[in-house]
Amino acid sequence: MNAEKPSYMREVLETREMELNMGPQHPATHGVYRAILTLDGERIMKLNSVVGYLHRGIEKWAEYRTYQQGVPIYDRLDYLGAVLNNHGIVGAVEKLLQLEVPRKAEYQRVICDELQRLASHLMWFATHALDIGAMSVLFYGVREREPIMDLFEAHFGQRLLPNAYPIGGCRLDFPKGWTEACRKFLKALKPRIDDYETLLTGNRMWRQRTIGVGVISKEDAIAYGLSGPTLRGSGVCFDVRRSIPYSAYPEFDFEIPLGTNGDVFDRYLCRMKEMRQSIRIIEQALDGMPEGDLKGKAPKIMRAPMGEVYFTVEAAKGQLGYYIVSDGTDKPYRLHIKSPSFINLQGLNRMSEGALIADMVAIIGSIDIVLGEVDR
Amino acid sequence: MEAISKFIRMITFPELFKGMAVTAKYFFQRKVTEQYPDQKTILPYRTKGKLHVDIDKCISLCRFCEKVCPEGCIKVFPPPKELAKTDKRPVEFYINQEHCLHCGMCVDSCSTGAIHHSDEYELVVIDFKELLGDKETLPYDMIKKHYRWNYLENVPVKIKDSPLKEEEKSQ
Amino acid sequence: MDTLLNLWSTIESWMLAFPVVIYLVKIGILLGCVFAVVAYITLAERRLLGFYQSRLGPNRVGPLGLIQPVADGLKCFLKEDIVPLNSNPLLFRLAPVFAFFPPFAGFAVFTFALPWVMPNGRTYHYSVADVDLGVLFIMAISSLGIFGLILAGWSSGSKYPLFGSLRSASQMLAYEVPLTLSVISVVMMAGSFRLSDIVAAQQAYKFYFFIPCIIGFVVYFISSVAEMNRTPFDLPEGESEIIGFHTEYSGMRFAFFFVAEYANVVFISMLAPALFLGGYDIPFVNDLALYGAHPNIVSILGVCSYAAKSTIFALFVIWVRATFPRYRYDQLLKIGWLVLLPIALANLFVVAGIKLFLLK
Amino acid sequence: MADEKETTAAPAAPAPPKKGWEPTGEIAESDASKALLEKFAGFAAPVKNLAKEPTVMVKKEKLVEALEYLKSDPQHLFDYLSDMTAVHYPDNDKKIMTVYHLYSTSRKDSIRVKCELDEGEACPTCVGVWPAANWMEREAFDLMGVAFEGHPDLRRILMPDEWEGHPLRKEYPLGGPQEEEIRSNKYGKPQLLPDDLEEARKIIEEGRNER
Repeated sequence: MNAEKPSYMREVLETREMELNMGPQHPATHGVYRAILTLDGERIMKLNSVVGYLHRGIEKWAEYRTYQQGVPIYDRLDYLGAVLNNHGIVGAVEKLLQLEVPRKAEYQRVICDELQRLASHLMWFATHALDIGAMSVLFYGVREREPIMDLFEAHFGQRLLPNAYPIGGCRLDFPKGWTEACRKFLKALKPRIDDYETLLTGNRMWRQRTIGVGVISKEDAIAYGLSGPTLRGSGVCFDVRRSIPYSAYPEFDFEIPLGTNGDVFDRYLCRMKEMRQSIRIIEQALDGMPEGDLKGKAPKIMRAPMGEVYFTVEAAKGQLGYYIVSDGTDKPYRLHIKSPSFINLQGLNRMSEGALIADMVAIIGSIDIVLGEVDR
Repeated sequence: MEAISKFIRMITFPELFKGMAVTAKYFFQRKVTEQYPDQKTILPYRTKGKLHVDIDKCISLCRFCEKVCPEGCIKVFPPPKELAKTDKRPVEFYINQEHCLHCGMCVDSCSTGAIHHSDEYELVVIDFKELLGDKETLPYDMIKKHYRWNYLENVPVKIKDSPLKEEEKSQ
Repeated sequence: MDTLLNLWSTIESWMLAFPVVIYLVKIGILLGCVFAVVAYITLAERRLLGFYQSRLGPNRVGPLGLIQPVADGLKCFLKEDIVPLNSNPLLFRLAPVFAFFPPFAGFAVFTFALPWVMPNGRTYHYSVADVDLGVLFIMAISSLGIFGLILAGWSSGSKYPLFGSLRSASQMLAYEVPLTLSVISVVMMAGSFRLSDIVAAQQAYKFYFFIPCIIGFVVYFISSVAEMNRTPFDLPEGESEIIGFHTEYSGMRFAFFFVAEYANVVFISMLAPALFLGGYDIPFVNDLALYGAHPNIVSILGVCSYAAKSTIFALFVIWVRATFPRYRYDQLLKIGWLVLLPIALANLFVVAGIKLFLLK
Repeated sequence: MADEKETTAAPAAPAPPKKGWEPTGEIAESDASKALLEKFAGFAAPVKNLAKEPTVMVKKEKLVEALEYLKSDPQHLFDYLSDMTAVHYPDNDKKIMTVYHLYSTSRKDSIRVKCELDEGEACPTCVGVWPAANWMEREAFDLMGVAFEGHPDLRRILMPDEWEGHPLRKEYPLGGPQEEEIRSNKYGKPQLLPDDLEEARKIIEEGRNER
């Protein structure tokens, strides 16, 4: 019929690379992230990331709000680790204004930070397992996160985005009975984590899906600027809580779990161990809670002298940094947020070279991105 | 010997059955689902719900809440100066709950405790008007009890009976 | 009572005059039951999964959520039916039917119990067509389902379904072989392809075939889970990976695939008891001796025992789904070809040896 | 777009200081900054800092060389690029400043390197030194309009490809180029009402009737 010959007669049989869009609306990308994959069969030859679908212009926005007004907004960056974002900005402003935070407030911050880290890791654990197909784990993770949200609601009044700390200290003491509830929760969580390890760590399917997948070497991980458990899974000991100590962290005894191979399984193990360490830190902080004042001496109108500071905290996803340039007014002249997810996502390129499509899902899950933070 | 035990482990799937035992364990435990409209959530005292204003307490001239609000959803109209000497109550007070972040900074900054969060959390409305509070609608219905978390230091914690607690009891 | 019997004998004489009526009635009853079971296994799975995941599952529509399948079906039928521009419209519309039909056709050769005896001595079999080559028929018909998947993937005119259907096709091919081989071991034990003969052989031997064919049973279980496209082999519909052959389908046509999948689950979990667990044989009872005394009671109990066995099998499949993560595509094929196939072959020799030397 | 809606509510942008931006505080020094100043004398200058963070201003010509030196010199080993960004100072002589925050994972030390640029001048890229800089430089280009010489893939990253303007520059209005239009749009009603009571009442009533 057709004047042209069919393709198989025209030329020798050949294979072509295929381009495939993954996202922006895709359950495994954890938000609106688009990956343009160049495929050879099922194997990924090249990955091209497209981000920015959730860009809200928070950095521009910050230049029009005072230091205090900004605090609740940075909750929305990494909405699964809101308290940690709060700690970052509050710490940066305190460093800029050279405010001293009472020791009790620091302890309280450590407790809430670690609870938030637990919540974030539990959510990561839930979604990561779901990506690899373990469906029940999603519900277990969310179920365990729920008491943490309840604790936050009882203390801060909000569950997800609590606007946790004011600049200079903390708002209120823990309500009565909170500490006991917290201890009870931690005690109940420990056997639960053991249960999940039985479900996944030893499981041959889980191991086959994760071991040797998405490998990134120690040198590459540093060069790509990865941070958090994604970096530590490759065996680099860089934890802001230890390396650039802030708040009351130097006073606590905890370990930094490290991986060896830098694959998905190592990152998974790192986070699981980190959860146990978080529990340890919270227990120490609850035991050693000092007496004293909570609210620091923060001025009502905060005018910083001209200058710049860079303050980083260890957020659940990695090193979260706030770079503030002040021009002498009560508003930041420029505020830059080093968001760990953004940089970690960059490493995806390196990790997914030669991986299969199904591995890609596992790798995205293992670097634990939150698109709100990637796009800011 | 080790090779044999490894082989046996390989063909008998012990770790898979352990995993199945875990799911089976949770099969028989208490379920965590809250059937929301039938079963109302128990809220802690500090819950930051809808904003309400005790108009009689407001001194209106400071306008701290208006200045501190990051979303700019509060607007206070103080009375003219001659009047303010005797009656400091605001002429008009607008809160646009549609934009409220529930961050609680206005409550922090209020020196008389006029503005406060209530325990009203069901904010889904069909008509946006219902979220625009003015002087008539902002005062809270005093018959219902409400909690002002800015002045309540150390009230006992109210956490809902989560399944974790249940397990504690049984152990 | 007498009038009833008289009425029945008139109906019976009519039916004997037109034997096709008997078949139509049987088919009607069978399809009705199968549809009901398929509808409720969707609900059962969702609720049970909920329980495994320490939540309640759907319980809003009707008491205990019992009307949920009706609501789901209604929703699917009322939804917009989209045919993508790029697709081949005819094949796109035809593919769900291809996928839908085979599992239902397979039920025709099952025998659900020993025959029912009427007071006038006439017997009625609990099967539509107990053909000689029942097992072969089942294998043939269940391989047909793959056409639906390939057509669906190809005719959608999109990359994702194409990927999905290719994966499904190779997966089904890979697992069809060990499945058949493990079934062959049972056929070897029984010496017949007829399903009722296989059950009868188990009754005669006084042990179920999963004892000599234990390896075959495990292989059968694993590869049937893969055939059903369920966890841990649920790649074709692994929703977090990109792909499924029904990506472009919506509304009613999607419901067809959905129903076909669950019909497959019911089908496989009804085949397993017949082959390995003694079918309608009542455990710990000498059925045949009892059948002479109370034939109707035994046949009713036989249906119950069959239902119970297949329910247990289906529950186990759901339990597996609640627990395990998913295999990757290449690993899945590797297991099919490199692990299960040799084991199934070895099993064949083992069973042949048992049959030759242990059972004279 | 929630952002655009918010714009109308925002108070006016802070008036930029007339003299230009000049950091206060005292000069903080570390071994690394001293060595850097010595090695690149004439091209590097110390910068004051509030929080005693060692900061060095490096001229554009020697920037990549200096970063390479900091990274690979066995005494410093700043192998980790913690952050890289750019700041716009419309009132300074040199209007763009790129900022690099380096960290050494082995020595647990950090340093900040800055580089001043003229308007429209391209900054040398440091992707060759750290692959991590790839996206950071793309972001700086996207939001601040700094071109990077030798960058392998200099495209917009956060904004759409066809976007005009660079949002983080000081002359760019918060609501974007269509800010005025949004302000006049009846659905973009200002959240922050005017100070006049009657006007505010009018707006509120209007809003109520429209919805």
